Order: sequence, then structure tokens, then C-alpha cells
Amino acid sequence: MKRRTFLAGTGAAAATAVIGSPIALAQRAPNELIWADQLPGNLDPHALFDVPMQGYMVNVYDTLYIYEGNPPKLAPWLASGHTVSDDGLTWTFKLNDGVKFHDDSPLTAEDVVWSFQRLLSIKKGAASAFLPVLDPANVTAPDKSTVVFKLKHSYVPFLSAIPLVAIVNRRVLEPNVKDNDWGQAWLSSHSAGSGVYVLDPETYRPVQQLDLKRNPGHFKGWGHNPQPVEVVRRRNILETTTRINALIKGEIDATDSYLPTDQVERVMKSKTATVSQDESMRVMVLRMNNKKAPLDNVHYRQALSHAFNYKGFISGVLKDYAVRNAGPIPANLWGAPKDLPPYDYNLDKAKELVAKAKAEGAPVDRPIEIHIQQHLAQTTQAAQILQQDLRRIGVTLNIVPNLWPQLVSSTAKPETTPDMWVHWVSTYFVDPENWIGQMYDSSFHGTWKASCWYKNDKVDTLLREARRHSDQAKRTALYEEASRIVVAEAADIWIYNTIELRGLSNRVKGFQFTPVGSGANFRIISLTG
Amino acid sequence: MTRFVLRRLLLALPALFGLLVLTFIMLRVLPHDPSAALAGENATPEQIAAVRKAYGFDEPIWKQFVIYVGQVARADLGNSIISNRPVASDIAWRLPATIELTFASLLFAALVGIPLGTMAAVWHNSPFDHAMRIVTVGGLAIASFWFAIILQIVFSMDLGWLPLRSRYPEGMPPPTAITGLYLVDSLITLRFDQFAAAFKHIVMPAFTLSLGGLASIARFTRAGVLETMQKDFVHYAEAAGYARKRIIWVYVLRNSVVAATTQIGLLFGALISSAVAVEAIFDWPGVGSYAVSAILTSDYKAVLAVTLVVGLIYAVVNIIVDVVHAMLDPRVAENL
Amino acid sequence: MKGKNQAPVLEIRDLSVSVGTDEGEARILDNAGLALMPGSIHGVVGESGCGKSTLIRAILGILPKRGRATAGSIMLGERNLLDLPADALQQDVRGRAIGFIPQDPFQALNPVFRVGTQLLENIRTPGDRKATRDAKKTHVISLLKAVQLPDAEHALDRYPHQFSGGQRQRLLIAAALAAAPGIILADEPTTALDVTTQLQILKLLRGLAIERGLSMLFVTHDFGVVAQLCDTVTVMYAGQTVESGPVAQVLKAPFHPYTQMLLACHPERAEELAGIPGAVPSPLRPPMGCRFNPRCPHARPACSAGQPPRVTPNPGHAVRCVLHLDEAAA
Amino acid sequence: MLILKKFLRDIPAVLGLLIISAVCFIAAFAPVIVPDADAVYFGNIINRLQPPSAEYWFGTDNLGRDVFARVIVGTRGALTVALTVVTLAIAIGVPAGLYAGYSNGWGSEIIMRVTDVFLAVPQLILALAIAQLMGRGLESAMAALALTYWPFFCRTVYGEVRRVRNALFVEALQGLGASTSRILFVHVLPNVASPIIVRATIGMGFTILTTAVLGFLGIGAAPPSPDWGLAIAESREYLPESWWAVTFPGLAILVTVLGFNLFGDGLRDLVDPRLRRSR
Repeated sequence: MKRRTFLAGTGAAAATAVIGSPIALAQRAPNELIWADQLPGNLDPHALFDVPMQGYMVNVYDTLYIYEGNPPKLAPWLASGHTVSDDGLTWTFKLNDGVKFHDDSPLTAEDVVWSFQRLLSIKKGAASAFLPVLDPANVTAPDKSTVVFKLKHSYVPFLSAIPLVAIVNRRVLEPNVKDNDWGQAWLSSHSAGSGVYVLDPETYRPVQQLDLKRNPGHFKGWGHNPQPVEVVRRRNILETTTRINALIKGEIDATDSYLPTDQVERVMKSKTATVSQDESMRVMVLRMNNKKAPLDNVHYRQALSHAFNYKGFISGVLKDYAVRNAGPIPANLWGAPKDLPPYDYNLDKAKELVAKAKAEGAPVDRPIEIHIQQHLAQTTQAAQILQQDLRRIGVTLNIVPNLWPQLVSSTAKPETTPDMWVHWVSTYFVDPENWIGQMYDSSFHGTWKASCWYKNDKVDTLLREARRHSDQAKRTALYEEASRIVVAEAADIWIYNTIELRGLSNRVKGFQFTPVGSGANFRIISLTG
Repeated sequence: MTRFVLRRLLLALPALFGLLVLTFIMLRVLPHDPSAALAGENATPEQIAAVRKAYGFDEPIWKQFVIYVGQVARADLGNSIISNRPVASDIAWRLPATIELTFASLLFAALVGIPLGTMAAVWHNSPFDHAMRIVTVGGLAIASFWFAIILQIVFSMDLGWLPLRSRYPEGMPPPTAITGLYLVDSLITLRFDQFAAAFKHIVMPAFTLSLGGLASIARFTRAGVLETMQKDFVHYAEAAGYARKRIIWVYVLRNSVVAATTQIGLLFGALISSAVAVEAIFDWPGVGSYAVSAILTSDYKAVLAVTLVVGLIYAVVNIIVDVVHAMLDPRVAENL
Repeated sequence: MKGKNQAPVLEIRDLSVSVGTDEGEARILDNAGLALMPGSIHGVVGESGCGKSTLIRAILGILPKRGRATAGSIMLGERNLLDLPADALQQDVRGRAIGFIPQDPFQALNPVFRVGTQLLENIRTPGDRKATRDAKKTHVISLLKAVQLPDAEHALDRYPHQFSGGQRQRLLIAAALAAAPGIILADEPTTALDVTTQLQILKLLRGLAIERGLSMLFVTHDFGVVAQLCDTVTVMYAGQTVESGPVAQVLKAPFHPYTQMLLACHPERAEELAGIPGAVPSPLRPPMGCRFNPRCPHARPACSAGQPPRVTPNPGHAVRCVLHLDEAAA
Repeated sequence: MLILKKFLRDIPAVLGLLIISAVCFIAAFAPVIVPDADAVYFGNIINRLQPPSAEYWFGTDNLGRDVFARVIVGTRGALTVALTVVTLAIAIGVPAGLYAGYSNGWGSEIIMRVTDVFLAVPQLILALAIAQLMGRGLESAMAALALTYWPFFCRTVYGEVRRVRNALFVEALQGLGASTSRILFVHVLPNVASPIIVRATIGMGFTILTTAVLGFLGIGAAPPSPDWGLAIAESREYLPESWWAVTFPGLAILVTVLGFNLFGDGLRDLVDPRLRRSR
């Protein structure tokens, strides 16, 4: 009996020791940042071109120019500056001296040339922004610190797109090239950059985690940040609820920047964390396939545009953590007409317009489908809100859960493109070209950005002209005119411009949001406590 | 015994072969053109043709199957469409986490379920028996992903007893890799701090996972004990003056547990299944959360590789279970 | 050797046992009684379902869950076993004072344990309660030799299914002898065996009983076995003990009509094959009085009035039957 | 009658039966319990995430829909899915098992090897893979579940048929010249009916649970369906503040599956000859 009591006692004590001791709870290394945002699918900066990749790329790689601040401004980085020829075709960049890759070899113009050739040859990711205007052979390095680009025709957004291209270390990559793949297989899980942080490839687990270590020898130095983060542990937490709870509990330092609006207050109320709220340039769009009846009827599309409860969605569901956006260009960017009235929520008008479309022979009784991205709650909510109201005006909308990769491949042809689908257009480069230019110029048909299959010769002309003019005032006028047309013709339903909500622990100081890379710029972040 | 193991392995071969055929069919036939998917979004027809040739998709189907079997034999499950890395290595890294989690759950389910089931049988049709059955079957009926979230909120957020997520504290050096199972490795190297850390992280996910297994184990033990108690050798033991406690907890239980071991193989399948959602919620870096990522990114190569690997593990576990069963009950080995 | 005036080592007096079933109380034993004299082999004989097994379970204190003794006593020397608490029965009686040999050697050993584990587990060598495992092992091996088990030294490492039926029964006999009990209860120990093995086991039991001075209660349905083995016998019918006495007397001149008819059924003895008309009554609704009366050719009204008292027409040969009540009265 | 008496003594099984009856009742009378069908699909966004009240017994969800109405109507969906999957699985598994159990040729061999393969992978994993390849939606989820569940029936029936096949009465029937299909369906099938019923009952609960997991993983019902698993998936972001939107669908799953499992367990006790002897 005694022995048994004793055993029970020790067992209980041991259990208490294991359960009760505060080990591993919010007790963390002082210079380590745990950043729980989505990881890019792979690590090759030339193969991928999306928001998670930008968050990785701005830290591990350097680019000729970078974006800074909000609203973002272009600033010279690897390049000290550039000149453009009068015809807008020849762009010459001068490089800073003394830039070194992570392996200590110097970064020269040759590397820039090789990086662009690599991008243009593998034809993935950001290549789409350059392929129409740039041949690989037309990137040259007359000397060690000069790079010259010769464009096929004038393309003003060229400079805005320059920060998309990471400069990679040819000497590291070349030995790892297999089957003429430009080292893609290798670079998918390694790094070859010069950026402020260095990837520790041992820690990399696809879509799960990777660790970054500070690069003390970065060419810009660390004078601006006396308390830099030594190690960044990037962790991808699949489950939103877990991510937010981990932040509140102090297990991580940052969430992604799409916090569910209902959780903002909860995070703000906690003693451990806060939410940074920044108006971004990321427009939510309900796409309409303009080539499929009845969506090919302009009145029908206008009817749908009047049938969305914008205020209910933005104020009710999103608690005003978003700003109504009338057209395709984010309202806080030039080129978006300030006086353009957004579509209002008006079911009577919508009903009239449906009747009008019907009179014009549109098959308005056909049920239409809207594809959502199933793991993004807002796409579901928006679709369901539209569904509710459309039912009131006699239009049947069916919701189909789908995923980004399938949706993107379905937009290659008008027949396979869904009637409607929901997505955002984020900031890849800061120029109206990123939005209206690639969304409504019919030469982009077949890409997801132009998946409404909108075609208007006038708009095509305006957009193409805007690319060639270097005068921003002139370009503004062209984009504003194009915006008015696509809005009048209700090419798509534009909902809002995003306010990005990123949960940050109170340890994080110096966080600065930029639409490009969503503020995942660790160079300026420091940690307290 | 050796003969038994060999024969059991032989018996598993047709099912394994079938599994290969099944995944091969899913891999080759169902997606419209795997080469198009592999070549990427903006691939030109020439690129697609090159992929087709490189992967041997232009070969006759039987030859492709032979190639596939050869690849699997070399542990080559192809590259992920997303990460562009060998799926096999991604899975291999995650496997120990899943194995540790499922085994911990199984152990917990057995340690609780067997005594519960025995007591329920001893007090057959008593209020305890009824209550035990309702509660354990309740465990079987609970949606694990739902329960996982509730556990997180209660034990991690409100009470603050347990870590919310992950397998191990961030930044803490993990135990020296011997088996890859943190709990085991930390004990082998006598690092109790590491053991405590790993233990705390595994408590909630393992408990969530174990609920389903617990119900089955308790149920089978109960049935087994009831059946065994009808056996003459129990009456004899009683008549021969064995202590009743001893009869039940050593004699009867041993026989019932022997019968219940056959269930453990099946349970393992159920556990791996629930692990998919549970790992995702607890951010457990295992095969389950990998499967969820793969589903979300439509990485069908990864999904099928998970299917194949889980199928293989399942087969291996069932073979081990049968061998253990044969060791516990010597009649089994002689009857095969 | 067998002193007539000695007290019985085990005596059952007017034992009634009821078992609850879904359909009501079943009175399995009704005023049953018998006496086991020291050093003798006493047979209990009757058809299946007559309550023989319940009798044994009552002695060992292992009645089924819903069963209980409603009247009577079971005297082991001075102690009434019915009054003993459960753990005393287990500690001192079962396997200690009373050894038990089960009916079916094929089912009585747990298939998943080695024989040694099973036998050694429960064995206490006589006198020494805390014997070491080795001492126990030596003891068991000597017992196995005593029961003439071949290769006794290695038997303990084998599993039950590796023995033949006869060998298993020898193992169980050895187990019953382990604590050197004074009394052995044998529950049809040869029924499951083939005839030649049966004979060997009977010989072995008889030899052991004589050699070790055991008293043995031997339950069987086979009068032939009783004739070969036993000194005295009790005949049971439907939960009642109807007749008891020295084997020779009972066989030669049975008093009770049931015993007479039962003996007449025995193929070796019967001149013509006669059955007993009617069927054994259900213990749920037994006939009043002598339970045999519905089938008895000599039945008369008094038979169902109440169970006849025990009379002893010959010394040592008792019967409960109104016929003999009359004789005694006449 | 004795069986009924025995069943009634099994309190958990009776409880299970009561739950199933209640769930079926709710499903059948859902339009009466929730007369306003619109409440299920349409809410008022202004009223979103309201806690339980006299008006909204289970509160409202993230789009202001009545959780009570959705849980009640969701019962229909859950039962329909479970019934469809189990029926399909029976429709494939039972004839296959009958044939494989009764005949001796290579056909039987092939069926059983295919069964082995399907049983060699945990069901949910296989269903995930199949659903992944067939495309999303409730139909493909149901098809995937049925495709992975039939082998269980096939196995059960196969085993029972093998046992019954050698029984004398089958031989007698063959002697009388009865056709194979007649023997199988008229004489053998009733003998294997009870294990099938037990399997099916437990399968109902299991399917509801698995469908919920698939719904949670996004491979199942599409919004705005009041599917329970989907409801948990959609509302889990609002925990812990708006606990009701997740808790009530979760409880609905728990109670319904519990009912089927308890009842199935009880049935198994009744028909399983191994347990029949137990006191």
C-alpha cells in the first residue's frame, strides 16, 4: 500500500513538473524573429512571382531598384541611377561598387546580365512583364558597372518592373545546372543572392519553414538599425486560428497580412500583440467572363454590379478594414479617376437592367457559376453575399469551391474560364499597368489577370499608348479615360482596395509596410525584449 | 517464426502491387495530360513534348508502369509540382513526426482503453459499462478538427498549460537524431528537458488523435474480455484457486489484448486519416499537414505520393502487428 | 484404513442453490447432501444437467453471478464453506485444501501462456508460502514425474497446444496436487478423452489417491467409471441426491427407482435396452416433492406432497424415496 | 421477443436508437421546424455573429444566417450523404462479395485482390486522393467515399458467404436445381443480412464524420450549403468570441454520429455470435 501511494505521489509530481513548468512558453531568444507568413512554393526568384516570393526575395536578393514606403516609391539600390534614351528604348543602369554576394564574390554587371537572361530564358514568373519588350540578347554589360537594356519598343513601366528581378550569383548557380535548366532544380531549395539575409538551406522544408541569418557584410551596411534581427525563422502555419492564437500567446512575432477582420480587436486587446493596418494596393475583383452569355451583355454585367452589397460587405463583414474601390486601379495610385462614382447597391436598378438584358436576348435565366478560392474565407463570403442578392432579382448563382492553380490554368481559354471568379490583384509593380494595363488589354488574354476576356479596341489603344508615354500627366489622363470606359461597361465587379492587417508582437519595432512584399522587409525591423 | 514472417510478407505482396497499380492509374490516367501539368503554366508545346519524352510518357503503358515501379523501388516519387523538389525527401523529413504522433496516440489509447474496456466487461451491463461505452463511442464520434480547436482554446489559450502548436519549441536544439522520434531520442540521450519540451507539445495532438482509437480499443477489449471470461480455462483458474484480480488482469486481459492487437493495425489507418486535419490545426510538421498543403496547392504528385507512402506504412504496420500477434499467441504462427 | 466411525472430511447437508435467469429463479440444487469420508473415492453420478457441476461450484464457492445457496451447509472439517468470505475461499480452500481437476483438458489451459507460467503462477509448495521460483519449479517437475508425464523437465517451457489430451489432463492433475490438498474434486476428468487414455488416467488417479491418502469426489455420468474407481457413490437426479451408499451395494441392489432405471440403461448391464420415459424437468418449474415422480412408474400421491426424508434401509446405504419409507414403516 | 428484451437492456444502444429516431424526425420535419427556408441561406449581414438569443437560438453566423436553421436543415444533407454513400457501397460491395464468396474462379480472386488494395490504404487518404483527381464538390466526395467503402461490405459478405456456402441447405438447393443467383439472393443473402446491417449502421456514422472532415478540408459540400463540416470550417476563424457558430454544428455531428455508433454497437452485440453467450 505504502509503495503504491509513493508511486502515485511521484507520478503526480512528475506530471506536474512536465505540465506545469513554464518551459517553452513565450520564452524566446532575444534576437530571433518568428515570422509566420506564407512561404513561396519554391525559392527560385525567377520561377515564381507572387506575394510570398516577394517577401522572401526582398530579404535574400538585391535588385537594381527597390520600392520603399507607402505609397511605394522607387529608389535606387544596386544601381546608383539610370538614364533613358529619348526614344525610350535604351535604358542604362550604373551599378554601385563593392557589392558582394553571400559567397564574398563581387556582384558585377555580368551578373545582372546573366540574371535577366536566365529570367527571360526560363520564361516563368516575372518574365511575362519583360518578354514582350526585351530579348535576352539585348541585355548587355559594356563594363563591370554598367548594364544596358535595349527594348523592342517603348515601355514606360519598365522601370517599375525592374524591382521584380533578383540578381543571382552566376558562379554559385552554374555548377548546379542540370539538363540546361539554368539551375532551377537547385535554386528551388537554395539561395544565390547578395541580400540582407542569408538562407540556411539546412532548415528549408518546402511550404513549412526556413531560417534566415543576417548578412553582416551587406553593401548597404547596418548603420540604420542598431538592434538588427539576427535570425528570422519563417514558419508557415496552415491554420488561421492557430496562427492568430500563437501570436496572442507570444509563440510567434508576426502573422500574414490578411488577418480576419473579426480577429483584429481580439489581437489589439491582447497585451502581447498589435495589428498594423496599412492601406495597400490590392484590389478585390469579382471577375466576369465577358465572352460567355449572358455575361457578354453589358446590361447584365451592370445589373450584377448593382446587385452587390458593397457597404454590407465592407462595413459589416470587413468592419471597414477596406476601402471601396470604384475601378480596377487602386484609388490611392495615380491613374485612378478620383471623381469616378462607384457602382451602388441598388436592386431595383439591377432588376431593370436584367429586364433590359433579357429584352436584348440575353439568356438571363441561365444559372451562372462563381468560383471561389476555398481556403480564402473572404472569397466565399463575397460570393455568398452576391448570391443572396441575385436571388432577389431572379438570378441563380452557384458557388464552386476551387483553388488558385486550377483557376489559373482554366483561364487560358474563354470556354474553360468560369462565368465568374473571385481574386485580388496585388502589387507586383507599382504602375497602373499592373492593374488596368494587364487586366483589360486584349493582348493579355489567356493570362489570369485578363480572365474577363474584355475586348474594346478603344481601351486597347489607350492602354498601349499609355505604355509608350514617359510623361506621367499624359499617362494619367490615358489611364483615367480607360478606367471610365471599363467601369461604364462593367467589365468586372471591383469591390475594394485592401487595408492589410498584419498581426505583430509587441517585440517587433520598426515595421514599415510597403505594398510590394507586404512589409516583410527584415532589414529595418528590430526586436525589443 | 522466420517462416511465418516470410509467408506473411509474401501475402502482403499482391496488395502492395495493387497499390502501385492504383496510384499509377491515378497518376497517369486521370489528370488529363501529366506532362502539361509538369511543364508548367506557360509551357510551349515543345516544352511539353520534351517533358513527355523525359518522363517516358510516350512509351507504351506497360513500360511506363515498369518505369514507375522502378522509380518507387529507388524511393523516387517524382518532384513536387510546387516546390520542384523530390517528394520523397519532403515526406521522409516529415515521417518521424507523424509516426511519433500516431504511436503516442496509439499508446495512450491502449493504456486508457484496455483498462476501461476490461472494467466495462467485468461490470458488464452496469451503469459504469453504459457510461464507459457512451463516453468512448462519443470519442469516436467527435469531429477531431473541431475538438482540436476547442482543446487549443481551453488548454493553451485560457489555461496556458500547453503550447499551442508545433512539435518542439522554436530555437531550442532538437534531440540528437537517433530514431527521429523526439520523445525516444531525448530519453536515450537522457535529456529530460528536451523530453519535457517534446512531451508538452505532443499532449494535445496525441490526445485528440487517440480519441477514436481509444473507443475501438476499449470496445474490443470489452468484447474480448467478455468472450474470454466464458472460456473454460477461466473457470478452471477460478476453481483452482487463482486470485480473481489476477485472473482478470493477467489471464483474461492477456488473451483479450492478444485479440485486440489485430485491431491495432486497422486503428493505425484511422489515426493516420485523422492526423491529416489534426496536424494541420496543431501545425504539426508531419505527413498529414503536408497532405493538406498539397491539396491546397493541387500538388497531385505529392498527394499521390502521400497515398502510396501511407499505404506502404500501413502494410508494414499490419505485418508487424501480425508478427507480434503470432508471438503473443503461438497458435497463430502454426496456422498460417 | 477406512474407519467407520470417522467423521467425513467434506459433508454437504441439505444444500439448495438457486440461479437467477431471465425467466425467473432456477432451483438447481434442492436439498442435496453427501459425505466424503477420509481416504475414500466418492462418486457423484447423474445425467447431464442434474446439478453435478453446480454442486462442485458450490463447494469451491464459484457459483455463477446470479447464483446463491439458499439453504444448507458445506462442511469442510469444522468450517462451513458457505460462511467463508470470498478471499478466504480463494486463499485457503481453492487449490489449497481442495484440489480441482476440470472436465475438459483441451479448454482448461490458457492457450497464450506457457504451461510453466500457468502452473507456477498459482502454486504454493506445501508449507512454504514464499517459495522461490526455482523451488516451485523443482516441485512442479517432481509432480509432473509423479503423474508420469513424459519429458517432464521440458514440459514447462511448452505451450498447451503442444500436448495431447491425455498429457494435458496429467498436467492438470499435477496442478491439482501441487499444494498437497487433502481433497480432490474431479469434474468428469475423463469425459473428453478417448477410451484408452481414459483408462490410464483412471488408473493414475486411483494410484495417486492411495499413495497420497487423498479423499476424492469424482463426478461422472458414467456408472462404469464409478464401478471401476469409487468406494462410495451418490446418485443425483434433477438437483436432488436420491441415493447414496457403497458402490457394490448400490450397483447390486439399488433402492431408488431412478437408480434402478439408470442402471438398466447401461448397455453392459441391461438385458434389453430400456429408456426412461419422459424428460428431465426444468429447474425453473420443478415438480413438487420428489422430482422424479412424473416419470416414476411407482409414483403415488405422497410423492408430490414433499421430498421424502432420508432413510437408511441398509447400514451406509441411504435413499430418499417413499417406497422405502413404507418399507421402513412396515 | 427475447432479442428485443435483450436489446432494451442495452441502454447505450437504446439511447443510440432514440438519437437516430430524433435525427430522422428532425430531417423529415425540417421544413416544419424551420418554416422559413430563406433563413437557411440568407441572412442579414448587419446581424452577423449574434450570440444565441430568443430569436436566434444558436446565434447567427458570419453572414448573419440563423445557425439553428442551418443545423436543422443540415441534418437532411448529412443523412442524405451518409445514406447515398452507404447505399452505393452496398450496391457495389454486396454483389461483389456474394459473387466472390460463392464462386471459386479467377473472378473471385480478382475481386478479393482489388478489395485488398482498397483496404490497404486508410479510407480518408484514398478518398482524398480520388476526390483530388475527380475535381471538387459534394458529388465527387460522395463518389470517393463510396468507392473506398464498398470493400468493407465486400469483405464482410465474402466471409459470411464462405461460411454459409458449405452449409447443407445450399447443397440441397443445388440438388433441387435452383439457379445460382436464386440461391445467392433468396437464400444466402438473408443469412448475411445482419452483418451487413451492422456495417451499414456504423458506416452511416462513419460517413457523416468523414464527410465533415472532407468538408473541413474543402473537398465536399460547397457554400452556401448548410453542411456541418463546412459550417465549422467557415466559422472557425471567429473562435473563441463567436463560439456558437462552430459549437452547434460540431455538437450536431457528435450527437448524430454517436447515435449511429451506439446503435450499431448494440446491433453488433445482438447479432455477433461471439458475444451472444455473454451473460
